[in-house]
Amino acid sequence: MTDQTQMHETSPTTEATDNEQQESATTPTGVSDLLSESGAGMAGYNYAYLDEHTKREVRRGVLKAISLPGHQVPFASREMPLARGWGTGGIQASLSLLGPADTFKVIDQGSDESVNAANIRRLAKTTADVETTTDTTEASVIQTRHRIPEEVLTDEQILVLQVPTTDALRRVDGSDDANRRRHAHKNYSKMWVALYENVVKWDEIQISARYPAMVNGRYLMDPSPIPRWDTTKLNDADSLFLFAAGREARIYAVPPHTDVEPLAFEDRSFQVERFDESCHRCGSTDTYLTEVTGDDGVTRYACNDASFCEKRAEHPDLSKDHHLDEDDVAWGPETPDPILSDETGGEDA
Amino acid sequence: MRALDIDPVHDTRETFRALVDATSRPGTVEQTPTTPAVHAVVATLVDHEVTLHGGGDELRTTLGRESRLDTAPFEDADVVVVDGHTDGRVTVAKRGSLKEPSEGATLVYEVADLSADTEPIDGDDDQTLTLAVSGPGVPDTRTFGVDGLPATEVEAIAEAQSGYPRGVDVYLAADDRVVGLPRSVDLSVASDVPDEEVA
Amino acid sequence: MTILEIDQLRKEFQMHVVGGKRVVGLDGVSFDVADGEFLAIVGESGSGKSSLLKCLYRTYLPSGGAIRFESTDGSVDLASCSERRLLELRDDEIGYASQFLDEIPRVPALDVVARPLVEEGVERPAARDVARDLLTALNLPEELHDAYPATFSGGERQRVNLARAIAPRPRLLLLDEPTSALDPETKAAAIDLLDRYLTEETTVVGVFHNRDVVAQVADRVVVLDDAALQRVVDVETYAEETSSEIDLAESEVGV
Amino acid sequence: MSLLDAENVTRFYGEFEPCGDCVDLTGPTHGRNQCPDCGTVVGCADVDLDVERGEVLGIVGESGSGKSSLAEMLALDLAATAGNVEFASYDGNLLDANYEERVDLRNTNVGMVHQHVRDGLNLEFTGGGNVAESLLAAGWRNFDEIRARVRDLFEETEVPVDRMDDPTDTYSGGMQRRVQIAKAIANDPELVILDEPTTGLDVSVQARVLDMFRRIQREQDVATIVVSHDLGVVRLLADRTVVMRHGRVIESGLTDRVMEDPQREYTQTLINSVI
Repeated sequence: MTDQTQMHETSPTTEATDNEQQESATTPTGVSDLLSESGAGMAGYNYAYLDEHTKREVRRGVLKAISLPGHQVPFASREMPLARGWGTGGIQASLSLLGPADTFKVIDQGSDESVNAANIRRLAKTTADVETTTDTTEASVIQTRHRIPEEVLTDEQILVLQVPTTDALRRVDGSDDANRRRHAHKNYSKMWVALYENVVKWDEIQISARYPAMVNGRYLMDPSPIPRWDTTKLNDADSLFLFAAGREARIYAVPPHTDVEPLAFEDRSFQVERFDESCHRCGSTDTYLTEVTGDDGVTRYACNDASFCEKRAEHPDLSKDHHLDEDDVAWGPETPDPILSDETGGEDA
Repeated sequence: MRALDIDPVHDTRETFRALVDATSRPGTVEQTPTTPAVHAVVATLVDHEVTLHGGGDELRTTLGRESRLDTAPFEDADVVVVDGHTDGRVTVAKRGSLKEPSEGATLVYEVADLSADTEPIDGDDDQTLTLAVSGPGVPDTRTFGVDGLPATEVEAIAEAQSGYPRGVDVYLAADDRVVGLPRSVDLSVASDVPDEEVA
Repeated sequence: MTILEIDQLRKEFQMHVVGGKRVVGLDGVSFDVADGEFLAIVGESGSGKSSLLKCLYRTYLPSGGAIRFESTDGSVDLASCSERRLLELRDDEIGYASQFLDEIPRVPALDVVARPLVEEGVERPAARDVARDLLTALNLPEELHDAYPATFSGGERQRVNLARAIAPRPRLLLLDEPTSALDPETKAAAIDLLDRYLTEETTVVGVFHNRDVVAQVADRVVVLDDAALQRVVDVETYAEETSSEIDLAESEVGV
Repeated sequence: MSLLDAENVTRFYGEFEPCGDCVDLTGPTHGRNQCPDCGTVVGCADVDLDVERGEVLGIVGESGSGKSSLAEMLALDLAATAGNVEFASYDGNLLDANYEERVDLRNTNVGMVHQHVRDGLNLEFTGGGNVAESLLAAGWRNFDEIRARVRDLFEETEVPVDRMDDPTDTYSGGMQRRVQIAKAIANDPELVILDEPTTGLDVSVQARVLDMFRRIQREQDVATIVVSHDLGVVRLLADRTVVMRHGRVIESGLTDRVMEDPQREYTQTLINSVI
């Protein structure tokens, strides 16, 4: 299999989009409707939109989730002024966290500019009076769909991931009841068989997004449809990761400095996506790239993390940990070809 | 919660953020916006959806007035407020099931003092225990000082957390400070103290 | 030296299906078998020959009496010892060939014969060599060696059965009419093989119909009559006693 | 010491609180296994049996005799109502083992071959994947080693190795049974339990499966409990046999003795009705 076809497969954008957009079409009320009704600001709504009772429910779930890394904690998910699938779990988690001192960033598949991201950002800004930003390093809370930013997250930051499917085991068994029993007893052999068969077929594990990982050596976790590229960022990070699913009414978490180990065989190790080319906009070779077809019909590769790509375009040498005091923070995959970035030259960040 | 001088929206949110930090970075000392921290924690977490055991009259009266009080015996309660220590009874608190371990109890201990540096607090080294935690949220090992928590109680907490993922989650509260000891961590007494009950 | 001492052996069957009727199969039978001896058991049909052999192997549970067997680990009563002890003895010391082959279909004849040796720890190729020699000695056509005994004629199956029983050379070998279905030529080959392959190490107790065969292979003869021991005689005496009846006996048995 | 020593193994079924006389009011002497007082069904009661290392024990009986309940309890698939089972690899009463211990024991010490293929195999997985599951559950994490072991087990159980990467639902019934056996013996267990090993198979296939298993059983000297209504199966495999009826053991002994010199009326009827 060539890298190109593999990359097409591994693009997380293909997996959930159809489903989600289909659902949005059937739901009359969107954030824009809500906001236009309310006119300017918070009048008529609770602070951070949710009532305090709802927030307490979400908050209890969040704390239990942090106490049990990787375990899916049930919570009473509420109706939101968003179609389910547009991140109703993520927005409930975010709104339970956010306060006036926060700076909020929303990413939708790497982009801050999608309608969905903008709507969520506006809802938080309007009802919770937060600052918003598109700069990863400035945000205190980041809500995201399908990606973890390329810039290293710090211990001041919380990443809230929107989750469409909470259970990694659903790949191998559709019965949630049977799967909960498996989690209860750390019985993951069925998942391992699926990986075995994957290697039989491809000679390596060919799971694109939602790569199953063991958290703290106890729970098998679905890290949401992030690409394999992002999976290693969960391991021993400085930041807290919260995963929230509105439709499935589950919250789970990876605390900072927690072992997150993608399942793999001793002799068929976990591998991230491989890219032969660099970003056509900023030249990056150490970021997750996706195919972009331009108006001229030509398909090129570009950084998926748009906000970091902009920074890189200006400062090609900007490292992923440029904003930190310490250097060489472990974050994401190893840079595949360090020599290439030397050649690009440019000014120091 | 006005009766407790707690803003029901912003103080509880800030307290929640303190608890998020405390839980995800066990052993760090976090600040609550109001004093005492134990009131802030209970006001943030407790309503009629969960059962409460313990807590002072003032707290219970306030919760009751807002129809947020549903009490339960120690063994069955979701949230337990502990004055000082349980005399080892923490081991009989609810630990949840393997299938739903999150049903394990949350215990909020009101202790005399908490400090990030582990020097004796107020020069009273009879009282100060240095506790060490390791596990998720802790790079390597983290230590902190606590006053007013017997070493035997620490051992009982460790036992109540030993059957991971079943177990209890603990917050230590003093003044406007809180430390989280979720069940995912390994907890131990790091220092020898003169008190003979510690082995 | 005595290897087997049968003392007042009694076997009674209670037939529940016919109203609890009791049938006596053996009634106080006693005799000794010497080490290395070839002992033939003869008698009319229904005289208790097979019952006696099955009691020795414990396929029948004796109702009374004792069967003292001098095992390599000491004396043991086959009538009353534990089933586990008996299974050990069957594994190590006592062999039995029933009249008809009782085997899983779809196992080649050679493997059926080799199996007891393989289970004793003989390498499979060596065990199969022994099996081939034995089957050849019993005139089983070579093309049948790798065929399934289930498809064989009665005589062919009996050869496989006999070869399998003698292959491991057990200390005590119990044979239940091992040559009844063989033609005279093969019968002679079988007798020759018993004589040649088995050594002094093997004591044989065999049920035979054919007096001729008895005269050729046996050292002594136990005569049963109506569930009771009639007499024990050496083979010469037996041959003399019965010589006048031989013609009659031969026509009885047939081939 | 025995590998497995079971005493007084009892299993009740039913919605009602057992009245206390259920065992006394059921069994062969009463000709029933449902308690007339409280409606409790006594699946089996007061069953004693033991198995030594390398030994094959047969359990025969008609349907409803309690043999399957007994097998499931010994295979750690079914909780017992009462009883004590000593097992060499377990400290304490095996029937009291908790879920984790049961999973551990099933992964490493006790192999089970189910009567119904869906209870034993995942038909959507490949045959090799099903066998690999035993190894993966026991902690094997090296792909090439797993592959090699699965291949050996396929050869051992006489399943064509070139089919190991095909979905199990494309296998014949006989192959599926063999894959179950391969899976059951994958971690060299001390005890294998075969539940109706030939049911649902063509006659010619039955014989080959039995012969294959008997060869493996003897070569590896693995203790086996074979449960069957088919006396022929038990006769071919078992050293000793227990006969069950109405939830009780009514006769036990050397297999050939039970078959040729049955003592109890029921056993005589059972034997006579078959042979």
